[in-house]
Parts: sequence; C-alpha cells; structure tokens
Amino acid sequence: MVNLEFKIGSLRFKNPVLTASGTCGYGYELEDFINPDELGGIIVKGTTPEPREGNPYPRMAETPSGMLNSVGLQNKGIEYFEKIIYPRISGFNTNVIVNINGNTIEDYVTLAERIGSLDKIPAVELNISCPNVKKGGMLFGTNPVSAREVIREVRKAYNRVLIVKLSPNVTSIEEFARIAEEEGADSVSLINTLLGMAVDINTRKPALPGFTGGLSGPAVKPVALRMVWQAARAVKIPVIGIGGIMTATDALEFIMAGASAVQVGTAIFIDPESPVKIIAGIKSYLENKGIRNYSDLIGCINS
Amino acid sequence: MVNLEFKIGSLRFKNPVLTASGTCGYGYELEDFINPDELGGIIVKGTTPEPREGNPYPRMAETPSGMLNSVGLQNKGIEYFEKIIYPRISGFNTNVIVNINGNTIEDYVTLAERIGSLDKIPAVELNISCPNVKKGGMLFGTNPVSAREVIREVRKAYNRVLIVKLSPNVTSIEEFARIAEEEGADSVSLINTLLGMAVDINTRKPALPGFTGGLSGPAVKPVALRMVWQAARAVKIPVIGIGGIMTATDALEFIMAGASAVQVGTAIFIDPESPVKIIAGIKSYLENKGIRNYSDLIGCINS
Amino acid sequence: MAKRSEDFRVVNIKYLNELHFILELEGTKPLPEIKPGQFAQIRIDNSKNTFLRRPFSIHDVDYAGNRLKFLIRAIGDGTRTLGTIAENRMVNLIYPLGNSFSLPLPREKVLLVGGGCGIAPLLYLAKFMNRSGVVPDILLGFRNSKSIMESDEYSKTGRLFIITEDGSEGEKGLVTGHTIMKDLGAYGRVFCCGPEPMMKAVAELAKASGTECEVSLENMMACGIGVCLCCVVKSSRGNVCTCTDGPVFNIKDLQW
Amino acid sequence: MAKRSEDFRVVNIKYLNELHFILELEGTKPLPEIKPGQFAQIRIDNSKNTFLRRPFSIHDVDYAGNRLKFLIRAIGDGTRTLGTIAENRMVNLIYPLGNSFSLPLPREKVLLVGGGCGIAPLLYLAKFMNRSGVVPDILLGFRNSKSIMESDEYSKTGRLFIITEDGSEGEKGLVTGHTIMKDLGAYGRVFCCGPEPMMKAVAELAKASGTECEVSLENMMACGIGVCLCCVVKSSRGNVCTCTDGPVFNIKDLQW
Ligand SMILES: Cc1cc2nc3c(=O)[nH]c(=O)nc-3n(C[C@H](O)[C@H](O)[C@H](O)COP(=O)(O)OP(=O)(O)OC[C@H]3O[C@@H](n4cnc5c(N)ncnc54)[C@H](O)[C@@H]3O)c2cc1C
Ligand SMILES: Cc1cc2nc3c(=O)[nH]c(=O)nc-3n(C[C@H](O)[C@H](O)[C@H](O)COP(=O)(O)OP(=O)(O)OC[C@H]3O[C@@H](n4cnc5c(N)ncnc54)[C@H](O)[C@@H]3O)c2cc1C
Ligand SMILES: Cc1cc2nc3c(=O)[nH]c(=O)nc-3n(C[C@H](O)[C@H](O)[C@H](O)COP(=O)(O)O)c2cc1C
Ligand SMILES: Cc1cc2nc3c(=O)[nH]c(=O)nc-3n(C[C@H](O)[C@H](O)[C@H](O)COP(=O)(O)O)c2cc1C
Ligand code: FES
Ligand code: FES
Repeated sequence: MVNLEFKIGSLRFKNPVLTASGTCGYGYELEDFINPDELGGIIVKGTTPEPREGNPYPRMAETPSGMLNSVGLQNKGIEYFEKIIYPRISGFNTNVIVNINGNTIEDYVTLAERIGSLDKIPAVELNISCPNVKKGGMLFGTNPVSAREVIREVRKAYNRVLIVKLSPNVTSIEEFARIAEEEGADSVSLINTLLGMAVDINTRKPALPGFTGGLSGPAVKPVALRMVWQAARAVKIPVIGIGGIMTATDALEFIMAGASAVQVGTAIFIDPESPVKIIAGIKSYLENKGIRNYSDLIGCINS
Repeated sequence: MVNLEFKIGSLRFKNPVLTASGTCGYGYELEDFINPDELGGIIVKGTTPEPREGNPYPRMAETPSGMLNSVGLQNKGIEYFEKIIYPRISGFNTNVIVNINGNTIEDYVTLAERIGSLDKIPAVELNISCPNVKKGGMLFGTNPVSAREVIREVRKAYNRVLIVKLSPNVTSIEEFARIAEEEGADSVSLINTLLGMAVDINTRKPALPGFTGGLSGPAVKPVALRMVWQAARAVKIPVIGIGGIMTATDALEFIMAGASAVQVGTAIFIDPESPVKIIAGIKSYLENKGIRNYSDLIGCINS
Repeated sequence: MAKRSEDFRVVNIKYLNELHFILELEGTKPLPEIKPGQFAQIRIDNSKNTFLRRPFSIHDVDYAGNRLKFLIRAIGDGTRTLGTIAENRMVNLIYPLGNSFSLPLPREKVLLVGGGCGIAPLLYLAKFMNRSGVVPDILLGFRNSKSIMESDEYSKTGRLFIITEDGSEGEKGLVTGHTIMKDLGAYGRVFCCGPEPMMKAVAELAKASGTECEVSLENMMACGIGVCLCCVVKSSRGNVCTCTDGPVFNIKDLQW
Repeated sequence: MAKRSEDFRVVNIKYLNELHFILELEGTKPLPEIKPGQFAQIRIDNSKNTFLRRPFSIHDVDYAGNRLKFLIRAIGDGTRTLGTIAENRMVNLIYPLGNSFSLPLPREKVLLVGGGCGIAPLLYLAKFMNRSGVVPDILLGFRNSKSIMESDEYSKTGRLFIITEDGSEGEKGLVTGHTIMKDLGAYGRVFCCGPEPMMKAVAELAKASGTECEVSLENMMACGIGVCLCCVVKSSRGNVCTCTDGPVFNIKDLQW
C-alpha cells in the first residue's frame, strides 16, 4: 500500500487532494458524486463576517481552457455558518477548512477567532487574494506591508493551522511566501485566480459588469506551477498547489514542482468526481513506479 | 470604405494588425502564405548586439490553449541584421520594426543607435520583458528603477518611434506603462509572455531544461486584455495589445479595451494566414456595424 | 433523484431546420426519475472552444428505452459540435439537475407558452401532465412557418396554438399578442419558457390577470450543481442559484 | 515548391494494428511537387488538448488523385483524435515542409533503414528513387511479427529485409545487428528514420564504414515554417531549424 498521508504541522491529511474554496460549496453539494470523507480536505466557500450578496449577474465568462468568475464572495456570513452549516459539515471525516475574508484586518481576526472556537475546523485558509471585491482580498495580498500585517494579527488570534492563500497577481511570489512564513503561517496555498477580463464585441461591453474577473482552469496551470515551484524553493513550510488541476498528471506536476498537497477547483465543474479520480490516479502512479511515499516526489524536479 | 489607419506620433500604419516579435521571423518567411505588405507592421525577431545561440533544445512545451517557449533570443546579431537581413526586408511596403534586447543598458543604446541609422526601420520595440534570458530582458521590465533607466537612455539615443514592450509578470502594469510614458516612449506594447512552467511526470524533470518558459496563446488572452485595459487607462500614448489573439473577434476585444493596434503572435504557428484574416475580419465587422473609423472603437468599453 | 454523471450513447441527431436539432441519447442503466423542467449538463469533448459543460433542458424522456431527447439550437461552437457528433459516440451527462415546474391541480386549466428553442422543456412537461389527466393548452411562437418545430408532437399532448411573427402560419405577432392571452385569467397557471423578453412580457400579463406564472431561466452556468454561485438570479430571498433553486421560478419570487 | 495551407478531405483511415493507421487525404487542387522526406503540419480541430499543429512525414503521394498518405502512430490526444476522425471531414494541412533526402547517383547502392513508425517517409523515398532507376535495399525493424507494417508496399519498391526484436519474423535483434549492416560499406548512402537512439546507432556504423548517412529528425515543432526557432538542433553551423534546414540531415552536419 502506498502512503498518501501528509501533515501541516501536526495536522494530518489522509491524502494530498483537497477541494478549493468557492468550487465545492460546503462539501455536501458533492455528495451525489463523491464521498467527501475520501478527500484530503475540503476548503469551504469564502466566508465573511457579514452576509454578502456578492456581485451582480453575469458572474462568469468562459475563456480558452478556463473561465473568469466574479462571484464576489457571496455567502451567508459567519453566524449562519456557525449555526446552520457547521452542524451539517462537522460530521465529515476529513479536514474541513474555512476560507476567511474581510474588508479589514479586524474582520479577518474576528473570523479567525470565531472559527477557532469550532472544534471540528482544524485550520483556516486566510484569503488575501480574492480579486473580485472592492475592499480587502487582493488588496492585502498584493501589498507586502498589509499582507504582513493581516497575517501577523490573524496569527496572534488563531492557534490552529493557518494557511495563507496567495495572489498570483504579483511580481514576486517568493516575497509573499516568505512574509507568510516569517509571520508564522503554517502553510501557503497558491494560486488564487489571475486577474483577467473578457469583452463582448457585440454589446461592446465587458463580459463581466465589474470589468475584471478571476481566471481559473487549465489555462493558468503553467503560471501556477511556476509560482508553486518558486514559492516552494523560497520557504520551508508546506506549499499547497492550486490552479488548473484537472487530472492526476496535473497534480503530480505540482507535487514534483514542490507542492506538498494540491487543491482542485474549476475541474469540479466539469467533473465533480475529479477530486477522487485524482487521488486514485496519484495512487496508481506511485504503485506503477514502485514509490511507497508520495512525499518522495515533492519537489523532485529540483534535484 | 472603412478606415483602418492608425498612427504612433507621426508614423502611419495602414492598419492596426502587426505581427509579433519572435513569431514571424523577418516577415519573408511568411511570404508563401501572405503578402507582408498587407500588414500594419512587422516586428522582427528579437535582436541583440552579438550573435546568440539561444537556449538548448527542447524549447517548447504545449499547454492548454497555449504554449511555453524558451527560445532565449537566438539571433545572428546586429551586424548580420544590418548586412544580410536589412537589405532583404527594406523593400517591404509596411513598417518593419526591430525588437531590441540586451544584457546591459549600453547594449540597448548601441542597438537603438545602429537601428536608428537604418532608413527603412521607422521604429524600435524595446524588449524589457523577455523571460527566457539570464541577464537583461525581464529583469529590466519587472523593476521600476531599471525600467526607467533603460527607457531614458534609449530615448536619448533614438529619435524615431520608440515602443516599449512590457512584461505581464508585475503587480502593477500601470506603473510600468506610466514610466514608459514619462520617459518619452511613443507607445507601449503588451503583453510579452507570462512566466510559466511545465513538468514531465515521466522523466520527473521540467519540460524545459531552464525550468521556466514564456506562456503565450489564447490561454493568456484574459490576462493580456485586462492589462491592456489597465494600461490604456493609465497613459495617453497608444497601447498595442498582444496576447492570444487568434481571430478578428480577439483583436476587437483588445481594441475595445483600449488598444490602438494589436500584434498577432502564436496564432501564426497555427494559421500563418491569420494576420491578414484578422485585418479582413476587423474590416467586415466595421462595415457590418456601419462604423467608418475603427478608432471609434478604441477603448469604447470604458464609456 | 440523486444527480449522477453518466455516459450516454448518441442514438440519433435529427435536424428540424438549419439551426435546431433533436439529440437522442441512450443510457446503459435505468434512468432516475426525471421531473419536467429539469436539465442536464452535457460535456462536449471534441470542441476546442468549449471548456465548460453546457446546460440543456430535458425535452423528452423514454424510461423504457433509457433514452433522453434534447432540442438544441446550434448557436455557438459547443452546440454546433454537439450537432455534428457521430452516431454511437458517447457523451457524458450530469443529470437530472434543478427543480421542476409545479404540478397543476387535477383538471386545472393550464397554459404552456414557449418561443423558439425555449419550447424544449414544454414537451415533457405536457406529457407529464397528461399522465395525471391534465391536458394543457399550448401556445408556441416562431419567426415564420418554416421555423415551426415539432408541432405534431406538441399537438398530441394538448390543444396547440401557433403564432408566427410574419403570420405565415397561425396568428401573426408575438405570443403575448395571441388571442388566448386576452383570456389569461381563465387559466390557473401559465408555464413559460423562451427568450427573457418574452418571458417577462408573459409574466406581466399573468400578473395583471392574477394567474400563477412559472418561468424557466437560462442563466449562464459553470457547474450546474450549486457549487460555483455563478448562475444567480435576484429573488425575494436575495441571490439564489438558477441551477439548484431553479431553473423554474414562480414569478412572484423573482424581482421581475 | 511554395508552402501552402489547404483543406483536405479524409478519404480513409486504415488501421494497420492497434496503434498505427494510414490516413489518406484528398485535396481539391493539383498537388505541388513533393520531395521525399518532406512533411506536413496537420491541424487537429476536434481535440481539446491539441493546440498546435502536428508534424507528420509524407508517406505516399498520388499526384493523379491529389492524394496524400500518412502513417501515424496514435500516441497522444492529437494523433488519437486524427485516428478517429470521420470520413469526408476536412483537415487543414500546411505542406510541403522541410528539405528532403538527397537523391542517390544513378545505380548507386542505397540502403533505407527504418524502425517503428519511423518507416513512414521511406516508402515515398523508395518510390521516388525507383522513378530514377534506383532500387534500394530496405531494412525495417519492428518489435515482433505482429507489429510489422506495410511490408507488401515496401517490398514492391526494393529488396526488403525485416528484423524483429523477438525474432518472430526475419532476423532477431535491432536493425544495427542485421547481417546486411555488417557490409554497410558496400552502400554509397544510407537513409535512416526512426527513434533517435536507433538513428544514432546507425549513424555510428555509417561513420565507421565511411558511408554517407542521412537521418530524419523528429524535433518538437511549434510552427513548422521556420519562424518560432523552437525545433533547433545543434549543427556544424550552430543551432539550425529542423523544420526548414531539416528534417533530413547528413550526420556530418550534426554533432552526433
Ligand atoms: C437551464 C438551461 C436550460 C437550457 N436549455 C436549452 C435547450 O433545451 N436547448 C437549447 O438550445 N439551449 C438551451 N439552453 C441554452 C444553452 O445552454 C446555450 O445555448 C449553450 O450553452 C450555448 O453553448 P455554445 O457553446 O453553443 O455557445 P457559446 O459559444 O458558448 O455562446 C454562443 C452564444 O450563446 C450565448 N449563451 C451562452 N450560454 C448561454 C446560456 N446559458 N443561455 C443563453 N445564452 C447563452 C452566448 O452569450 C453567446 O452569445 C439552456 C440553458 C440553461 C441555463
Ligand atoms: C518532421 C516530423 C515528422 C514526423 N513524422 C511522423 C510520422 O510520419 N508518423 C508519426 O506517427 N509521427 C511522426 N512524427 C511525430 C509526431 O509529430 C508526434 O507523434 C505527434 O506530434 C504527437 O502528437 P500527439 O498529440 O498525439 O501527442 P502528444 O500528446 O503531444 O504527446 C504524446 C507523446 O508524444 C511525444 N511527442 C510529442 N511531439 C513529438 C514529436 N514531435 N516527436 C516525437 N515525440 C513527440 C510527447 O513528448 C509525448 O510523450 C513526426 C515528427 C516530426 C517533427
Ligand atoms: C467560481 C469560483 C469561486 C471562487 N471562490 C473563491 C473563494 O471564495 N475563496 C478563495 O480563496 N478562492 C476562490 N476561488 C479560487 C479557487 O479556490 C482557486 O484558487 C482558483 O480557481 C484556481 O484553481 P482552479 O484553476 O483549480 O480553479 C474561486 C474560484 C472560482 C472559479
Ligand atoms: C516562440 C516565441 C518567441 C518569441 N520571441 C520574442 C522575442 O524575440 N521578442 C519579444 O519581444 N517577444 C517574443 N515573443 C513574445 C511574443 O512577441 C508575444 O509577446 C507573446 O507571444 C504573446 O502573444 P501571443 O499570445 O499572440 O503569442 C515570443 C513568443 C514566442 C511564442
Ligand atoms: S451554475 Fe454553479 S451554482 Fe449554478
Ligand atoms: S518549428 Fe518553428 S522554427 Fe521550426
């Protein structure tokens, strides 16, 4: 039997395949297709202190091998999460992780504290990289000073596993990965979406009412892979690779480039079974090659 | 008859469709497929002071809706260009523009001066965005201080039309567009390739020996379009849009987002006739919509 | 009622006119229960420019043969590719998705209104009603007599009225101008599917006459299963997903 | 000799074994002159994972029928899609590309050596030579008797020798181990196409025996027309493009 386990600090994941925030709801939406307990983890939809309606429709534009979205963090707020959603998902036998978002540092800290008191949520993913909100989000994640500040404050307020989700819309991903490490994050995950745009030449308007959106899917994979490789060489904490992962081959590319684990996002829209297929595919790759621990592959292209 | 003319300063282009550097050779390689004189302009292969062998093979990896390249500015140097190539291309009845590259500011200045003495080259494209060389290139284009310096020095040495080709691998494209404008560039062109990577999971090596390469093709179009839109709002000089343009629709998206002209790159590999098809497509769009000047469309999505 | 992902064999593609075709698919196992108004997300593998699945209403269901029919308009690369797929090739479906039209009360007078390829879900809806003894009136609007589709099929399931924009068959005009719409109050419910302006116009009339009105929306979808939140529509409860809370909405719940 | 972009109709796809097929295409206008060793860049429209064109050697030419044949190994998404394309669909080619094998002197003794689907360009090469009276010896290597392809075709054009890795037909071993290779010096020229290790091994023997040797490289290509500089190989003149300076190289010009 091959061993797919990995750890962030002392937190154990049964395998390195998680579902990405905003692409898997709260996990239970996928139950007709997969057993969420088989996943390495579930990163639930981006959550804010207050309920949010998100951005106006249309929120999506298809692009070559990818899509732009501008959902804008629609969610029912932390209170609803605690009262209604948490009870529904706390029974999952996998790591359920909440992706936290805010306009201000206080927002992030409040969320981290409240999530910190939910027994069955062993980690948060600090989203400083959402490109679809006017305040907060990517504004934190593309400025080294405010990135440092928000990570520092959340770290003070939260003593479980802290994953910082980085924005790819920066000149140096290493810089932000190092800031996260220096401020005590347990892991960085990347990439969030690349800021993109589409135009409808018939209406002569941007395809998305807010002009820009976040690009995801296979189109971004080469960029994501490069950034994961750079980040993994810059820091010692585990890097979680995200971006255009559709198959086990894609996941293995990230792992070989230095990712300790991966998140599957947009692929779920095309095949909701893809996360478990990817787990199976990684397993059979290891078996075929006679590799017992997948961790032997992590970052192997550097050597 | 619709009018497709556009100008950078006093330099007239018969239409807004140019071929991108590194994807059209010196123009004559395409003569079996198109008449280069029909193009708005031809940006020839990146040229350096000395002859260069470029990077080792393999130099290319296909990616979803795109490709990575790591050619590394293979070219025969400025002297060969002046003596052998220039005589062959100086008869073209379109704007032939040289893409100039160097390791140092002096390199760029030398090239600009030498090209400045070639009558039939009305403009240079200052490439501070090549991601595939160890020195120069993107190192200039991702650092505001050195970007400013090289543009300033080249501007002093060259009095014809100066186009600065920007790198997308930056946090703020506006910043670099503004620097170019402030230092007297006549135009900015963008984007050069996005830095990316691919891994071969069978050999467990990077697909390209130098690990990273430049991503081009439709995959990058949403990012390119967003950056062109941002740059066009940040500066008053004409912006030339590049990135994943395969069809007239793509070109029109860039124009509506603020580009005064476009360059066609990777599309040429798939259809060497695409640049002239795009010109025809823009024409018929304008005719069908009853628009006489294509310039009415430039940046129209902002209004 | 659980959603599933399943490969179907292409049995037949029948063009009704230049742009519209019926795609008939056969599964390998018994179909789940399918309610009228539900849709499937079809994966289109051999189209370079089609990354996401495409949603299509279920047009007809043959439980005995494990077959589904879709009525599709070839409008872009995805649908054009679907319309030229070879027989016996496999396509992957995620289905059945979404809610459904409500069931009329026994003997309730019901009107179905469809326009263009928006008529797609109405055939299965009418057949479904027939099973519980309801025979609906059906009003279908088309551009002209040539663009009329499947009138034989629909007329087997209810009383069929046709209106064409140029009057080349049936009455002349838009569905909202048809004679029977004058007496909309006579119907307990109107079910409507078609271009949004048409549905909005019908909704206006229904409101005015106090008739219950349900419409089927075609918002752009990425996932179809409620995880991406891209397909939202403003409802009385805030933004809700067309793919899971819809595609069928009572107009009272929409901010129309 | 000018290159062109042209749509061809798929006349026939004939599988030679599980992995290899002959793709026969028909153009609508007279073919240009095609030299042995040249290739075409085929655009594969209906494969999601195939962005660039794919290069394939021209296997056979029928000027009278405006037809071209390719011998293709289904190795990835692009070639697999090509191998399942329906008859009468159109595919776009850019061709003829690259240089060609040199022409032997009249009555020169010539050996063609091919392995696997590397045998593709050798058929047209042999036929071409036949026209000027040269009848080559042809040595083809395969894994086993089942994987032998087109031996009837090749044997019409020259004296055919087969070698298989398991000895199930012809001699046993690799092409370099075949009896006739012992006497390589008897040939004026050897033309070789196949996996790179095979070509390198043949090149070694040719060097040793002083025989002229030309090989056909299969470097990865983006454009195929000399504008991208992705397909380079190190030659005595520095990096040169396989697509325009090759694909055929005299081994003297390579750093082998
Ligand atoms: C619940 C639901 C049920 C549907 N049922 C049917 C049906 O039964 N028959 C049918 O023919 N179509 C139906 N549609 C619409 C169908 O999904 C689109 O026409 C299809 O996705 C277009 O794909 P394409 O690749 O051919 O076009 P694209 O190239 O993607 O787009 C072509 C044009 O179609 C428009 N378009 C794209 N997606 C949609 C959409 N979701 N709704 C409206 N316009 C769109 C685009 O803006 C563009 O102008 C339904 C849509 C939904 C959401
Ligand atoms: C001048 C030239 C002539 C050729 N002639 C023939 C021919 O007559 N018959 C034939 O079957 N093949 C020929 N090839 C190889 C053929 O181009 C590749 O097999 C094909 O491009 C693979 O495409 P794919 O999408 O199926 O595979 P991909 O999915 O792109 O790749 C599958 C595997 O094939 C490898 N591969 C991809 N491209 C090439 C390449 N250019 N050369 C070698 N391996 C490659 C990849 O590394 C990968 O491991 C020729 C190549 C060149 C350059
Ligand atoms: C529709 C959609 C919604 C998303 N919402 C969130 C979110 O709420 N929080 C977050 O951190 N990332 C969000 N993302 C980003 C994804 O988690 C992921 O980082 C990105 O899509 C790249 O991965 P992929 O290419 O596998 O989708 C969203 C992505 C999509 C497509
Ligand atoms: C093979 C290849 C070689 C390139 N060489 C150069 C170059 O020498 N100088 C340069 O400024 N850009 C070069 N580029 C970048 C293109 O000019 C263009 O900016 C980029 O490819 C994006 O456009 P596209 O998506 O239309 O190709 C090269 C691109 C490719 C694919
Ligand atoms: S389409 Fe994804 S939530 Fe409706
Ligand atoms: S493949 Fe582009 S130069 Fe040879």
